[in-house]
Amino acid sequence: DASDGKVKIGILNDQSGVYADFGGKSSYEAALMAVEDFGGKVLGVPVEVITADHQNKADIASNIARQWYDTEQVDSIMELTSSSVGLAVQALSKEKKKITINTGAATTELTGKQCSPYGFHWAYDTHALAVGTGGALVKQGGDSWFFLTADYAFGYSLEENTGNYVKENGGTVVGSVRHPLATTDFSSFLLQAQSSGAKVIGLANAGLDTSNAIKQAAEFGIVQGGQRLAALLFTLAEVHGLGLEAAQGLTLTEGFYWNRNEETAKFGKRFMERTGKMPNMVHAGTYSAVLSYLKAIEKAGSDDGDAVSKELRALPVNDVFAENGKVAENGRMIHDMYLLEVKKPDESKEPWDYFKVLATIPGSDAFIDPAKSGCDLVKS
Amino acid sequence: MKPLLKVSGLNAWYGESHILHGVDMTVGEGEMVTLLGRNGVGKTTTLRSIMGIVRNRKGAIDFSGEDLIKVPLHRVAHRGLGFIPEERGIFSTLSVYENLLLPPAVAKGGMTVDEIFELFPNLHERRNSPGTKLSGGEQQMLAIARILRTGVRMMLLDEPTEGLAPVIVQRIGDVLKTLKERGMTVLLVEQNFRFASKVADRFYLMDHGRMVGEFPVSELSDRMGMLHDVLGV
Amino acid sequence: MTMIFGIPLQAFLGQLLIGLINGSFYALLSLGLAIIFGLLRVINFAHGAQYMLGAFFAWMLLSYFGIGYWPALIVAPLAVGLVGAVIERTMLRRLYTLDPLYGLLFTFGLALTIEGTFRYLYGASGQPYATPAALAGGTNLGFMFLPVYRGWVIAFSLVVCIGTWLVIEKTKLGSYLRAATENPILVQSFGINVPFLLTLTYALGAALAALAGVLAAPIYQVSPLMGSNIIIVVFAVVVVGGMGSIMGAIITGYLLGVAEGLTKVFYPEASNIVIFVIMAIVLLIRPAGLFGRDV
Amino acid sequence: MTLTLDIDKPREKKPVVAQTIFLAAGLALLVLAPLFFYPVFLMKLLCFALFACAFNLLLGYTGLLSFGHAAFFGGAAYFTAHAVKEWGLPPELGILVGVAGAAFLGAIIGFLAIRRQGIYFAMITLALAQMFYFFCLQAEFTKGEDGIQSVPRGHLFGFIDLSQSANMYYFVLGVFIIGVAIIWRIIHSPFGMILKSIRENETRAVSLGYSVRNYKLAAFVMSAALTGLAGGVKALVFQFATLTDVSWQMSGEVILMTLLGGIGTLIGPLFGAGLVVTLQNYLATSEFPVTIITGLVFMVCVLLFRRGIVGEFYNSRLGRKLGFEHRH
Amino acid sequence: MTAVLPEQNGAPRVVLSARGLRRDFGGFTAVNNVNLDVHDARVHALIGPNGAGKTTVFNLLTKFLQPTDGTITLLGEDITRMAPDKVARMGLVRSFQISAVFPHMSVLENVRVALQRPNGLATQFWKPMSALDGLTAKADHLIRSVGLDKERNAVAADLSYGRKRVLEIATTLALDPKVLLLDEPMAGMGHEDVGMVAEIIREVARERAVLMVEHNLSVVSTLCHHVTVLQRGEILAEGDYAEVSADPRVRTAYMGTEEA
Ligand SMILES: Nc1ncnc2c1ncn2[C@@H]1O[C@H](COP(=O)(O)OP(=O)(O)OP(=O)(O)O)[C@@H](O)[C@H]1O
Ligand SMILES: Nc1ncnc2c1ncn2[C@@H]1O[C@H](COP(=O)(O)OP(=O)(O)OP(=O)(O)O)[C@@H](O)[C@H]1O
Ligand SMILES: [Mg+2]
Ligand SMILES: [Mg+2]
Repeated sequence: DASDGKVKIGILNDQSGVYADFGGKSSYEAALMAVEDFGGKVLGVPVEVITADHQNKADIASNIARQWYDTEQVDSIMELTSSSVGLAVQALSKEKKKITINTGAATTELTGKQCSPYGFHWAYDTHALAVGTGGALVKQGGDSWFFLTADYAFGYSLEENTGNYVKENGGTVVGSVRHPLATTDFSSFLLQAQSSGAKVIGLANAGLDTSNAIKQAAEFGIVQGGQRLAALLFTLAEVHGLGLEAAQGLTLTEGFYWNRNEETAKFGKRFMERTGKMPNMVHAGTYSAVLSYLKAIEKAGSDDGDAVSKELRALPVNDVFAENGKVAENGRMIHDMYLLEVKKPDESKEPWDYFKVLATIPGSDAFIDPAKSGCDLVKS
Repeated sequence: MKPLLKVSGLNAWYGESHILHGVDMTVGEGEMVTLLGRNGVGKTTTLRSIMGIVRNRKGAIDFSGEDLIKVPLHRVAHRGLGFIPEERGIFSTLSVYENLLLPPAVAKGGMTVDEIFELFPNLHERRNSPGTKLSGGEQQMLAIARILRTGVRMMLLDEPTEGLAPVIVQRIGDVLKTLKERGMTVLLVEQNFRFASKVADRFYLMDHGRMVGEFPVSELSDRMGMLHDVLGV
Repeated sequence: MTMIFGIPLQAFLGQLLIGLINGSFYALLSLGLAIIFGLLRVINFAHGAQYMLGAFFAWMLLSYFGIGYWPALIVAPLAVGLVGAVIERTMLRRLYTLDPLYGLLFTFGLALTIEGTFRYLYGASGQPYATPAALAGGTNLGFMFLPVYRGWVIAFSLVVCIGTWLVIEKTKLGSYLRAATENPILVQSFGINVPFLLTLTYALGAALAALAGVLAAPIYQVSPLMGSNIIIVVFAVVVVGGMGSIMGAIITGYLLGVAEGLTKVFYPEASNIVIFVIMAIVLLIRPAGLFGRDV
Repeated sequence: MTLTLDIDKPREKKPVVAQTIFLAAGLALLVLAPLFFYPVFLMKLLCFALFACAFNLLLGYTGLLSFGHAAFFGGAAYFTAHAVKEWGLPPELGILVGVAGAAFLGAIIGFLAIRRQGIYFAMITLALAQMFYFFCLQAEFTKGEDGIQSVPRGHLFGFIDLSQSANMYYFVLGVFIIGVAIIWRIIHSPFGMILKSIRENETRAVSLGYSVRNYKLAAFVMSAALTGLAGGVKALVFQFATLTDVSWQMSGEVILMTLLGGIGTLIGPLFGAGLVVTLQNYLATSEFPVTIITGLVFMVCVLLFRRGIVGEFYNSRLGRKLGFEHRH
Repeated sequence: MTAVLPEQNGAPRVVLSARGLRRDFGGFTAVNNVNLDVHDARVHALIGPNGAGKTTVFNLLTKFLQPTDGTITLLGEDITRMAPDKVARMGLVRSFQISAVFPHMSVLENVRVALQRPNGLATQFWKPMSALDGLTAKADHLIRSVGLDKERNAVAADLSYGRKRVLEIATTLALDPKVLLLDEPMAGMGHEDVGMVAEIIREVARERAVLMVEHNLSVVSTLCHHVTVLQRGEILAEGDYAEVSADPRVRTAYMGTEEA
């Protein structure tokens, strides 16, 4: 049974920095919704959710996590946006035998070389994004690519993964250009992409960089010129910030879209009422993670880290976020991803009605085969 | 003679140090008065307090019927008072010419730029160089010249001859005499006793933040003893 | 086809032009910085935040009051200038007599506060701002497709830069301002209302930053982070140019914009550090900066 | 626990007793602190305090405002983490690698930056440190935005197990005390006196025959090396090194700590660091956005408490009675 | 009246000499073709109207400015390309026309800082402050000799202008220079200080070379053995005071009609 008369979940993420829209305070709200939907109690004890802003600093995140575990009886920590924070807190939690479920960070390292028996990766990762956008788009005819790549590891791995899928599916990569992080002016790069004649311009970057690139692509008439833009890490929240005028025609991959079916729409509207915005895959993923965690506790009959992580791996995930999702040995939750296209302004029927679903990418394609992930928890 | 400036009971402080202890003095319209005193007795402070640069002051400073204590610094010049500081205050980012034209004219009757250049040919020659690239002496000329343009009624001059070549000192002496003929009132602080004795109508002697003596130029020879005691002349 | 350094002449010209656009922002921003620094001896770390404010005000005018680009081009800088004036009057002014580093630290805090507030209110991912209808679209120059709006940015920023330079270097107001930076008390004793002048200056500098912000709004995502991203680069521009000269700040702004633009073609990985590298080289060869006066 | 900074203003009698009592009490507090506070929190505090003290060596005593000290702090963290994790060096050697690396970086950045003075100096250090940030972002060994993770703490001198929180704490405390002692010695040395005179009037110092550039560079490198000491230790405390520590925001933070505690006071930065670290921790779970509060604290501090906490204390009636003084 | 050369065995030695010294600022030539020999045990005056280039010559000799042309030799060594601090370490020390002190240090500290280098106590960052105690006695001696004892513990910024000048001379002397360059040392000083400083200079010059700029002609006439008159950057006249002051060109260019 529950160790200390309650089950406590911490939502630790960036609430004031660059990722504040990506997950932020709304992820906390998503977690609360999950607890309510579960009934507020598990094993007869109340479930409590607390939250903190790690300000994008691994040391602050690590400090808070430690204090939560040691003095606040927190049982698990979720969300954990940004790779350095995700890896640091997962490593710490491994030492403390506590569960982390990451819904915010992109790195495949979490379930790769640095995997942990207590660490789970829920919503997406760089691999899934690459497969989604790279693989599926080629099938739709986008068979020659030019990459605009952020000049650091994250960008490279997106470019490399995506490029591989493009080639695997019979496409070609005609070129790429690396731009520094936090570039404001993309026109030089866009001109190069334009003159390359590639059918798809892949944006292997994130956040404001992607937004600015898309905005300026519209200015230079790139989409009108017949080229297609594909953003490799971009979600509903950022599309909202950019506006449909600039974002129309953009292709991207997410693990969730609120207007995909009735159930997701219902969830979206509830979420909207509480936060003023529609959920993206991080929010919905956090909801799903909390829900699954509580189910696992109930099944295990205890909130002990070992027992719960065993149950988490055993239980299928079936909720508004994932259908028939399952957790692999390395901690990766495997579920379907969606290739989405941003609607034209006149196609959008209601607020936040932004995407058309172009394709569904089955989880088994989207995520790395656990046996090849490099995680030593997987017996090969 | 009608007094133009009448200072009474002036006290002044720098931070906590009390520098002036009740200075009393009057300067008549068109008069040239020299303030003598050793280093550090408060001569500069007296001028700065009259001008309002030292704000921490008490007493009365009557300038042609108005108490300057209440006048904000940037209005004082418009009352007809010009100040030439000891350290000259030439601006390095302005050319000599711009320096010269900087102070706004506050009244009619100032010298024209041509007259000024005639008086100080060096300035004319160097008029386009940055102000502080002038030699020390040239800077002093510029500082005086600058005020001459504005048409003030009274100048407060702090050690104008310091660091000047004897010819220039003479020339400045001549300028002061010319100005006096035009009706300018001058309060002069001077270490160069010889120079002061040639231009001044009257002397004040200062010690430890107070006036300790006052006499007209005619009594100069009788007062040498006292001057010797106070100044070491 | 004629080639230059292995790329077609056409593309080369295109990139040159694009560099000039970037340079327009650097020039406007470093101009404002140089004015504030030149006159107040304050390194205005909040300059980036004021640039961001300009863009945000334009966006707010549009989305809350329906006021479009053209009025915003005047209203937003005025509003930011006013904010600047209030800040100068109530706070910055107390720091003039102190070591200049306090001015830097104060404006650093100011920048954090402004940026933090907007991030808190509007999130980090930014707001859209559409190109004004009159300037939408583009023309084909033969060697590149030039969005009309970008052409406008170059032209307008040039006019503003040169106009500002004329005011400061060639007018009486300018010489008051320059003198007041060196010895405010003395200038005041000449009968000039220096405190007012300083307020005006800071307001002017802030307004220039805001103007750059409004110009940027249709090109870049209007985001709370846009200021801090650019400010460090602008600092480097200012070091390269030497702060002594207003014209120097302007010319260096354009030059470095072009240098950065060309690096994006030849060696894109280095395009964010090229300005810093140039700065280091200039420091080695001419420590006072390209247009700086000898210390 | 307070030492006056003022290098040898001729004092007739010093109330040495009071100061010794302060010092002893302070040390005792630090030794006993883990009983009352969270050890990792304390370790973090000590690392930042040492960082701020090292920074203050430059700002407070040489008058050079560096806006790029994060490069040395974060750089050393990377170097130490890499040396310990990839090369398998013991912690003490790993830290030395960090210190050496930071000193080397300091020599390069310092060499360029000391060519200008005042705020130019600040801007140049900022720009160069930003360059280093981009380097770290792209370099292979830093692992990009993941950071170097799971750095082993290892055994100090081969036999003290640093994975024990108590051992680690006293190790960090030891490093902190040594670091501060070194700084104290530098400030109160003939060399420190020359630094002070350079700050006061550079031209005069040249005309007295002092090669100002060499002195400034030496001070810069010393400050960078001590900063590296703090950064290296921090990497071991948290067992990772990430981009945060090389970002310009970190350079801003250390300035805030120093300012808050008291520029030019030896132990002021300790209090400043304590306050900033506590604030960040507290704000993490509060409604207030951290950046706004940090910014406001900065502004208020510059406007109202320029002397900082310790500086204000020294300057208060009580402080002066106890024989402290602060001339800055 | 002209000072009499001290008795010497043989001719006095030239310690500092400049040949063909020239300096342009933009298009303006501030110093042109100046030849100068400064001798041991002599006081050499450099006079001339304002803007003649005296301070510039000082800046050139001490290497605070690079000459456009010409050579400078100090104690037989060519220093034309040397850094200013190095020149100072060789024993050529100057004072400044606008006084230069360390404002927030006490008078004692000001003097002691100057004493540190010649006594080899400048780079020791590992030694305690008490290492400097040995210099205090020397410093006090210097302070007394210039009559600053009352202000010994005062902060330099609080001194009056004239007192700062005196302090500057004390720090200059502390370096025990071989050649002393004084730029208007008496400017802004009261009468008794003028006398005292003159006495100090006379004393110093018994064993060292002194080159000074001074407008106070009575000081020049009583103190200096040799006078060089500069005008518009060039040497107008040279000789002892009597010769120079009799030169009609000097009288019109500099001295005017006034008697010294
Ligand atoms: N800014 C200041 N702060 C504190 N004390 C000052 C300041 N300026 C001057 N003093 C002190 O005030 C006293 C009077 O100074 P003041 O400059 O008025 O003297 P002075 O008579 O003009 O001397 P001098 O002939 O040397 O110029 C001196 O003791 C001086 O040390
Ligand atoms: N850095 C500089 N740039 C341009 N011109 C300069 C510079 N320094 C000096 N000058 C000019 O060179 C000339 C000589 O100046 P200098 O200061 O040597 O004169 P000086 O003989 O010392 O005069 P004074 O007796 O007035 O101090 C002056 O006309 C001055 O304007
Ligand atoms: Mg005076
Ligand atoms: Mg001179």
